[in-house]
Amino acid sequence: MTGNNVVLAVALLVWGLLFYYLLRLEGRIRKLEK
Amino acid sequence: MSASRSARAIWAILRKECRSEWRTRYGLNAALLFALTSLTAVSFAAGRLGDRSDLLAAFLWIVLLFASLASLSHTFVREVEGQTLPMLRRVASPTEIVAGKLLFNLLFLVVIELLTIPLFLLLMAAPAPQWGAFLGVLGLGSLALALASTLIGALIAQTRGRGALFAGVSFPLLLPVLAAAVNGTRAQWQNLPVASELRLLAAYGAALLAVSVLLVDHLWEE
Amino acid sequence: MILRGILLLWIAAGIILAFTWAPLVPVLQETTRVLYFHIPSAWVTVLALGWSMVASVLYLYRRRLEYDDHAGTAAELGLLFCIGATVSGSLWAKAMWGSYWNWDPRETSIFFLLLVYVAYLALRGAIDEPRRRARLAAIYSVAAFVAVPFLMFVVPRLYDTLHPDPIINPRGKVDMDNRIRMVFTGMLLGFTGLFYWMLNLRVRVLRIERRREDQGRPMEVAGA
Amino acid sequence: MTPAAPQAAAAAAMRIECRGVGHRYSAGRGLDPVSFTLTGPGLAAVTGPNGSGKSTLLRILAGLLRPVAGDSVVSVSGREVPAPERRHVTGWLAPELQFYGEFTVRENLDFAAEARGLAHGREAVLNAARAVGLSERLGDRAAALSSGLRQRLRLAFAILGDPPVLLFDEPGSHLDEAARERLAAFIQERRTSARVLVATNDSREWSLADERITLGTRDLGDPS
Repeated sequence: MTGNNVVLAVALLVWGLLFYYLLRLEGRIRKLEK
Repeated sequence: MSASRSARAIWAILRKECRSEWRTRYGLNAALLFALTSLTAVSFAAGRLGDRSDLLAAFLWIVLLFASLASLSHTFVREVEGQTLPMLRRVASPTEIVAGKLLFNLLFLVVIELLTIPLFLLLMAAPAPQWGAFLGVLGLGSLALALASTLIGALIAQTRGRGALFAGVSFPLLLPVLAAAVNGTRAQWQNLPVASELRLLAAYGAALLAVSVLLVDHLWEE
Repeated sequence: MILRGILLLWIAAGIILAFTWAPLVPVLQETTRVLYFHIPSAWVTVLALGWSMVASVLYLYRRRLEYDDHAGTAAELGLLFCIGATVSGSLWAKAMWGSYWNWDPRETSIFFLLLVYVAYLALRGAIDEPRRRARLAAIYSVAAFVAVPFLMFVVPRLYDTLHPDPIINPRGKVDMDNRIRMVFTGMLLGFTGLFYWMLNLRVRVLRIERRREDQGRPMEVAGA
Repeated sequence: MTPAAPQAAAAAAMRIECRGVGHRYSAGRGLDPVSFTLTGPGLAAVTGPNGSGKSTLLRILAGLLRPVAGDSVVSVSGREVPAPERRHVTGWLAPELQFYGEFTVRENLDFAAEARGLAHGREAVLNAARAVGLSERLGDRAAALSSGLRQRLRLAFAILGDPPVLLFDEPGSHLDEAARERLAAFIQERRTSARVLVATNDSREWSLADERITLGTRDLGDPS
């Protein structure tokens, strides 16, 4: 089962990073829109 | 804008295209060169494929595809490079222009086929085709090929690099024609019915024609 | 902001459940996991293509560059998800059938969509003038719209008859019990939400770029 | 479809109107919104600094370009002619007008007459050639023409079939003195029965205009 957990962890990490990147991108866009 | 006037305009454009092609001979040479080189390469590589009708069908249509990809966009590229498009747009409507050029591309394709197919059957030692089914698939396939190439040719003629993109951009639209035509040509050599392929080619051709009629007016608006 | 928070938790939960809670499809064993990512990205690929085509028709009709932004962005995102679907599909095929590619109808139709995306984006890339690019890309998009049904449903079947493969094809109808179905639908929704969020961000960027470009030449342009 | 009604009555019902017609190319060039109305036959001059959109305006009136803003109306013998149909009632001359180099002057003009479905096409071609002094050059290849002769070919093409509206974009360019006088005489004669619009910065050409439309400046108005 450990194999699965590794893939699970990686998947969550990737999703977290992507989410964070998009959030920051949106922040910068909001600033530019003013 | 009476229909008879449109027919005359389309006829005038077709004759103009043929005369331009006859005078410059650019397209015909390119297409024949491509057809013959790919034919030789294929027959050299694959040798005599007497019984392998699926390979025969695939190679036949690849040779035709190459020949048309080399030249079917030229009828529009020539207008853009010669900057004669404004003049053409002043004498004919977009529908008439595309119709005239479609008929020219079709005629052009038939001329290439008349020259390369006998040679292909000979070089590849292909079994005698069932002429009815064979010509049916060839005809409808060529029609769909000409329809897609003409519409995409009009688009890419207006891009940077003109014809360079023609093969890649037109391929997704040519794929259904290729698949159905290859399948039909194979089936007729295996004495199988080609009705479903013919229906498919006809349906796809009709769909392309319908969409072209809707879209041609937007081709040139500047 | 709440919506984004929900999206974050929603997909995170989906991932966790996919790996821990949802049972395996008997025949597929561990490979079921990849379906939770492969099929949603395939779904978004099709959704994005439809969105791009609808936006293209709207551009031809209303001539507002806003619609072209949607058409172009949806295609760019669609390509991303399409690559994801193709790669995850072929990894899954490797695990199941031992080969990365064997023209299974579902694989080929997603791959043909990839061809459409690449061709569409190549055409966009080769035209500089925004209005001309929007117009020509829209025309291509509508023409491709006619080819897509043939590419998705007809051509793959032809490939089957052309190359009838001996490999058994177990993935006929996946019989999902409700737990799998729940996580699966959840992921589908999550991916769709992610697609629209990324689409929204990119479209807003394009709008800002155009506004800055026009700042130099203020001109009330009806509808642009 | 040149108006069948007697020349005077048809001419009287002629009108060209622009309501906030504007266009913006991405490179910044374009036409700032302009509004004006011209009725009946006459000679109007369109002037303005380079890049003020003279050519763009004429292309919009000729039905070749769909403007981003505003709309234009061209009506002949009381009937409004939509943009796609304008080619039948307008003669358009512009520097970018090119012809098929591999064809002779006659072949180019014959093709134009035939494609437009002009009644007595051959005759119309001969009249147009005579009017611009190209009668002896009918057998020459278009590619071999000097810039002056090419300009005459453009002129012959524009006046083919006697359209009721003439849109001339810098008609005098490349012409020698004799050809220029022939052009001026032609315009003087046609202005009484046709609506002529000449875009030019050559004072000789706009000085005898009834109306003058100045582009590129905010204040528009008829010459007082």
